[in-house]
Amino acid sequence: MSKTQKTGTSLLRSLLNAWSWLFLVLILGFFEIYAQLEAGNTFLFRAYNLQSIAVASSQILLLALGLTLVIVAGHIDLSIGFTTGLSAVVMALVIRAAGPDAGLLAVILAMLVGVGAAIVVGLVNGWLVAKLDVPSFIGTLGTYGVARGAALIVAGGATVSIRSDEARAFGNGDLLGVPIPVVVAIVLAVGCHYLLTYTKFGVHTYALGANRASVERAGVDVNKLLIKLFVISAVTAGIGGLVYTGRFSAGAANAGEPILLYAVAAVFIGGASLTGGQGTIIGTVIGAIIIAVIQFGLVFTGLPPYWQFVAVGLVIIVAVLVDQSKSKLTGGRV
Amino acid sequence: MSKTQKTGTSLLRSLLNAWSWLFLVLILGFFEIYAQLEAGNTFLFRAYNLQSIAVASSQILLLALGLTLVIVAGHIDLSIGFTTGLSAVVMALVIRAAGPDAGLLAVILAMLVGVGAAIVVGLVNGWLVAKLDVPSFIGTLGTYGVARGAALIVAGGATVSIRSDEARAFGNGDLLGVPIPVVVAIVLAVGCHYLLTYTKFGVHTYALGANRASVERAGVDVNKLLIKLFVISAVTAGIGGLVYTGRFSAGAANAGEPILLYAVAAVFIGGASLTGGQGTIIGTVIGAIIIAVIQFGLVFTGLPPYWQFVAVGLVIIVAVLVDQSKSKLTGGRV
Amino acid sequence: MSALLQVKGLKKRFGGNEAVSNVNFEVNAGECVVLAGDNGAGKSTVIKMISGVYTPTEGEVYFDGNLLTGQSPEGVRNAGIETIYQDLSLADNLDPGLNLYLGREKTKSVMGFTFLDRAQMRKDAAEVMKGLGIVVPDPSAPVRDLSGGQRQAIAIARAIHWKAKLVIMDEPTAALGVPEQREVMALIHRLKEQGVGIILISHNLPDIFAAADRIIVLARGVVGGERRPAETNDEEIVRLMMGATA
Amino acid sequence: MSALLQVKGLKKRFGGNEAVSNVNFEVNAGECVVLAGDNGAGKSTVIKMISGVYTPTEGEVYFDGNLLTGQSPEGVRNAGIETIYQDLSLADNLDPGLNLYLGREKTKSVMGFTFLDRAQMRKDAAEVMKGLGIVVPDPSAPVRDLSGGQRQAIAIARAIHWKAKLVIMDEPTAALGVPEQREVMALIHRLKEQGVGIILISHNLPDIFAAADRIIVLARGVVGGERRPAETNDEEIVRLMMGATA
Amino acid sequence: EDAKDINITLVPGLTTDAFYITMNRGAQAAAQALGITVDFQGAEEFDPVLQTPVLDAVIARGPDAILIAPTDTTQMIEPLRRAHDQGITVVTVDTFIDDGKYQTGSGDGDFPMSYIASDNTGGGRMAARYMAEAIGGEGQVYVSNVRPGISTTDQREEGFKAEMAENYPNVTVLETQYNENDSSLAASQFAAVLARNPDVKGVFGANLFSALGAGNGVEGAGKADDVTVIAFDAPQSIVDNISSGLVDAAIAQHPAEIGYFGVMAAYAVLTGESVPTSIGTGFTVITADNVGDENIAKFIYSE
Ligand SMILES: Nc1ncnc2c1ncn2[C@@H]1O[C@H](COP(=O)(O)OP(=O)(O)OP(=O)(O)O)[C@@H](O)[C@H]1O
Ligand SMILES: Nc1ncnc2c1ncn2[C@@H]1O[C@H](COP(=O)(O)OP(=O)(O)OP(=O)(O)O)[C@@H](O)[C@H]1O
Ligand SMILES: O[C@@H]1[C@@H](O)[C@H](O)OC[C@H]1O
Ligand SMILES: [Mg+2]
Ligand SMILES: [Mg+2]
Repeated sequence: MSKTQKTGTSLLRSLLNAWSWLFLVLILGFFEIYAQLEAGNTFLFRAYNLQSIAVASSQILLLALGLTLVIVAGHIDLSIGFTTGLSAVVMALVIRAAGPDAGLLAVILAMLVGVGAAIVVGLVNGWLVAKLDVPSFIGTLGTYGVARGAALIVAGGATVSIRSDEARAFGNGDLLGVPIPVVVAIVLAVGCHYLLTYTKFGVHTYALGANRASVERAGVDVNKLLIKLFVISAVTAGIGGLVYTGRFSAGAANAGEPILLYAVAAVFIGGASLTGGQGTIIGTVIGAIIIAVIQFGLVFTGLPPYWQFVAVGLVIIVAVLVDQSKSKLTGGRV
Repeated sequence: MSKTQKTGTSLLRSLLNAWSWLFLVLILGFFEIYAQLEAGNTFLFRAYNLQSIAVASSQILLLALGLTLVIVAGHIDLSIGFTTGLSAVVMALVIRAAGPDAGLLAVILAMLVGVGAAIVVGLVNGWLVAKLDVPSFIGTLGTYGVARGAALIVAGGATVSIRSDEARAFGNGDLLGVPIPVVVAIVLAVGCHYLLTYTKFGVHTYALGANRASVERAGVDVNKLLIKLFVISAVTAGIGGLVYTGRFSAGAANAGEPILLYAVAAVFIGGASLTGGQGTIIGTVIGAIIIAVIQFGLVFTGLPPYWQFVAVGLVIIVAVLVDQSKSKLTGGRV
Repeated sequence: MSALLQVKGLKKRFGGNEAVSNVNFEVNAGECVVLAGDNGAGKSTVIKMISGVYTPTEGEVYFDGNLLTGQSPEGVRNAGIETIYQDLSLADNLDPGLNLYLGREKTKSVMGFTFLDRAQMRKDAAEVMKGLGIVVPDPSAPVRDLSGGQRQAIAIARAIHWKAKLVIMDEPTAALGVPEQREVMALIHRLKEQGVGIILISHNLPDIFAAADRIIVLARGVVGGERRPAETNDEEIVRLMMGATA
Repeated sequence: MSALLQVKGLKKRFGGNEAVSNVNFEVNAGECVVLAGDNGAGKSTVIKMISGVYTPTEGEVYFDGNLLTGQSPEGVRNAGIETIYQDLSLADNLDPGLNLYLGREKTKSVMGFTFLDRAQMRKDAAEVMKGLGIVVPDPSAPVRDLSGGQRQAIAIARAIHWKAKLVIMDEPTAALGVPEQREVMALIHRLKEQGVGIILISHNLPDIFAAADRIIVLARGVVGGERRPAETNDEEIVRLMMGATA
Repeated sequence: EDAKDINITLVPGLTTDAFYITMNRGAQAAAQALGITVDFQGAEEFDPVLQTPVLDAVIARGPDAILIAPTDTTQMIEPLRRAHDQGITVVTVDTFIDDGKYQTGSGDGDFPMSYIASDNTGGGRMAARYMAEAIGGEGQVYVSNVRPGISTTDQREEGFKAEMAENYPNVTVLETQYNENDSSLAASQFAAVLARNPDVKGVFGANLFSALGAGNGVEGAGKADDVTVIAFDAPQSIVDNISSGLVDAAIAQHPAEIGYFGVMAAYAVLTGESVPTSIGTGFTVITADNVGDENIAKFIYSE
């Protein structure tokens, strides 16, 4: 099980470490060449394409960011898919309750309540794993069911549609040409990177993933640490729900569930491991972008859908192989 | 991360160890009392109910059995959902190719070819993880996509329906009142239990999950071991596909995919851990039965569907808590 | 004046096995008490009950006059007790600097934001380890890549780096080279001079005699005898370890 | 007659750090060669290149006249070399019996089916460990629950239980109690008498002098000197460890 | 514009469903007839989060028209508006956005040119009528559905329940059971419903896997003669189950027609002709009695 492990160090170091960059550049190059030769147009140099890919990766990323921290700590959070849904539905309900003329304030309030609902799920997860010693896989699978049921029950069905220009602007507007969901994801990514790389909290998270005894005996309150981790995971997923409601003018109980697997994949493509103790936010960001690029790119090339499944599978494997071969080269493992 | 760990010892010991039995008995008792008091009928003492639950658990189990071995070894196999689908579709195609009068022999041949297709996926998984050092999460996520695409491409769509009395008997017949899918699952469970508990292969699997260096340095060919593990996982999943095609007279590419999460949950409810080195077949069997019983029982009690999601979540958590509290009592952990 | 540490009637049962039964002893400030005993005698179990890793089945520990039992390892460490565990308890994926400061990391402030000061911690680690005679080739490599002795040196560095009132050392020199072993012995003397209490676990008879103010011998979970080094000799200690009655 | 083991020009680089540079030595049947050296000198790295755990950056190892380099740990073990690793390399979740027999488990046949003979392996383990002076309270408990010394005894038991031609011991007594250390020293003598070659790594000078036919001192990855015990003394060995030129 | 340069992309609700695969066949037939190309690109599940990025990429390819089965009435408005804004003709098939009334000058989702479908609510109603007749107008029935949140299957359930409530007061519709597209779970759910309500008379399987599972559950209970199973959609496996008596009837949509008319409508728009804003394609009820009929058999979906 001993693999070259990645722990957060400086931004530069992380960047250099992540050869996945190289892979990303390679596939981008491939699609660009394809576009030029086959279709006589461009893949990369169109704001629309870049924006679409960026928005798609940001939706994956919002689930993957907090999850990265949890996975680095040696745990997993399966509940985030439906936490996203719960927060999306709650936000939509509050906006609806505020009536059709609800202004910006109501939307902000709705967002706070939405994230609040997510935080509750995170607290429960943390409490189960920290205090009751429930393995995180099972504990968060349990809250997955509970959050799903809760979202459907409060929504009184699957979706709650809203009409709010403010919410819509939040999901579809842009800031200097950068779509707001992307701005949100960037801000959160920077925050999570800061947490994981530059704070005590981050070091403790890495140590927890490597050897629980090491942090516990060093005098860290591991229970508190675990609860924080699951709350962060729930918060980024919950913010994903807010973005969802804004983008689609509807809160859906299923909002995050279909992308859960992509989020987990992004974290692992980014260098994390099942056993914990490794993984970086930069890696996860690249992982999410790789996934979004290939999904977009394969449709763009017009590959038939079933072949796309095959191609996505292959690209995921190759992405990791590229990363592996680099560890081999640098002698990280012998 | 140090939890009380379970490793295969004798059957009796495993049985005693698994307090999940107790929980299973408790929920069965609950549903029976409910049936008697509320509905004035019986839950447990109707062959049909038991058969239905048994068949549902066996379908989960067929994916969970091989997966247990992989998880004990500290890995994961996400591809099994679509391996099930691939094998189901391939079996259906061979039967269809054999024509409407295809007899038992053709069906047996079809099953062999179906499992053969699954074995190919298992070999690829093993090769990726063992030889190319691809983390199993990513490697099997990749083959998940490939197997899915392959199943859809060979099926030329989502499902391949067949008309074969022999295949149908395999999926729906019974042996002395025991449904054949259940017989198949029992035979495979006994086989996997034997492998994991009574053979060198099983010991090496546990050791691999605890500390790769321990088996490697003890002179075990870990690559071969890994390949075997992934092939076994693919084979039990593939047999799940055969059962599916038999039961529904159709091979569906997504036959196993919705069950994957339940299969993984069964393994973890049964006492396995993300970090490897623990878990038992008995535990997994109980885990699968618990899941099937609550799915059946909640419908039986007439709980509204959204509340069922909540209840399933809660029961999964409690199942593990019961198991935890027992480890606490016996002082396994301090 | 009451003792710095008082251990009263400690007992620990693991399943059916009573690893430690009714252990009592005291440690005074500036004193080095050696816990000696054969493998499996219960030494590590005793010190883990002091440091908060295990909850005793029975008995209490008092430190500075206050009840310590029931505290988490965090509480014990904050009370002023540092421990070098036999298994080192390092975070294998972190570098020596972060391991040294684990739980008490150094930070610096940049534009109002607080950042870990990795460089400083690394430098400090290199320095403390140099004091023990150890040079680590790449101070930014995770400690997983270090040699057995280098790893042990980090665990030692971590315990002595803080102004503790009591330092517990579970076989601290087991993996150390000859010069490093000497450094640790010298270190123990320096700590004693500063009034720090020490509990040392060791299987090395010369070291035991060199460091101890008192030797407490555990045999199969019970205190087989307590001796001052001047009053005893190798043979008697070994006999006590083997369970001869005091 | 050529040597049992020939180590030729071994070199190992980890990233930018050359942990071992051009190490050469031989071990004859019935001979105990001690690898001495300060922490981080490269001792463990050398023996891992022999046992197949690391592939050397340069150099070869010959055993019984055949090239050993390139073999997996499996191949090396099958060739007749047993190794006690410094980190013990135990499977923490298995009992002592299974660890003792790991890779070579005992089986019995019941009605045509082959079953692991757990009971027998447990019994054997208890016996071999008793020979080392160690009694384990619950022989069916995973080795995770054992004391440091008990764990080390299992690693030793595993290496000496098989009829090896060469036994490599990386600090085998570091966690052992006094009587157990003596047992291991006696064991080394018995093995030598049986014609087994031994490579011993140790930081304990008395043990080194008691066991060694030849002492090879490594300093910062290179052989600093080679001495017969009779020709040298503690001081010189320590000086060589510190990198004084031979 | 030259016909062979016209490019239309069909974006189904999901790519792995017989219904949409058959729709694509119809679309390809139209493409061949017109000498244009029709691409098929979609997501793996019926879900707006997954459909949106596919749609975005399709837009990037710059087809002349997009034929889409939007996976949500409100949620797909924004993504589709992006296509519209780029001058791409949008036609919805099978499902619609907003209220489904296009080109009226009102509503956010007014911009698609046409909606071609058999209405799912209507199909649900039809299933209810057939069910009610089959069970003699009274008794307990339930809907076996995939999961909440799929608009098509939700609408079928809605139509089914509405029809029963309005016209068959003696039929009780029990709680819906969600099976996640897992036939095995659907079968076990039937068993559980039967254990609770021994008199259950019928199951409406809202899609292929729901119906397959219900049929299997009924077979296991030996209730093939007492319990009516109605399936929505008619892939071969359902038709086989009708022949063997496990399923009593299937409400077949006409996906090939939808695909065919969809392409025709888009082509018409692109070539400057006018099209109706809504084209209804019908349903065919397939039963054991008519399954052998050639005119009926053509409505069996390709798999
Ligand atoms: N977590 C545990 N669970 C069960 N038994 C344990 C556990 N920890 C220790 N033991 C048992 O308790 C006894 C005392 O162990 P302890 O580690 O205290 O010994 P020790 O005196 O430190 O020995 P050593 O010198 O070998 O380190 C041993 O027999 C050991 O097997
Ligand atoms: N896997 C590795 N990756 C990188 N550096 C390593 C690795 N293993 C060892 N080293 C470095 O190589 C050098 C030699 O290590 P080695 O373990 O061989 O020392 P040693 O002589 O056995 O020391 P000790 O007596 O402390 O066990 C050390 O500086 C160590 O940090
Ligand atoms: O008919 C389709 C149904 O079978 C699928 O499950 O969901 C989408 C529908 O349009
Ligand atoms: Mg100890
Ligand atoms: Mg060493």
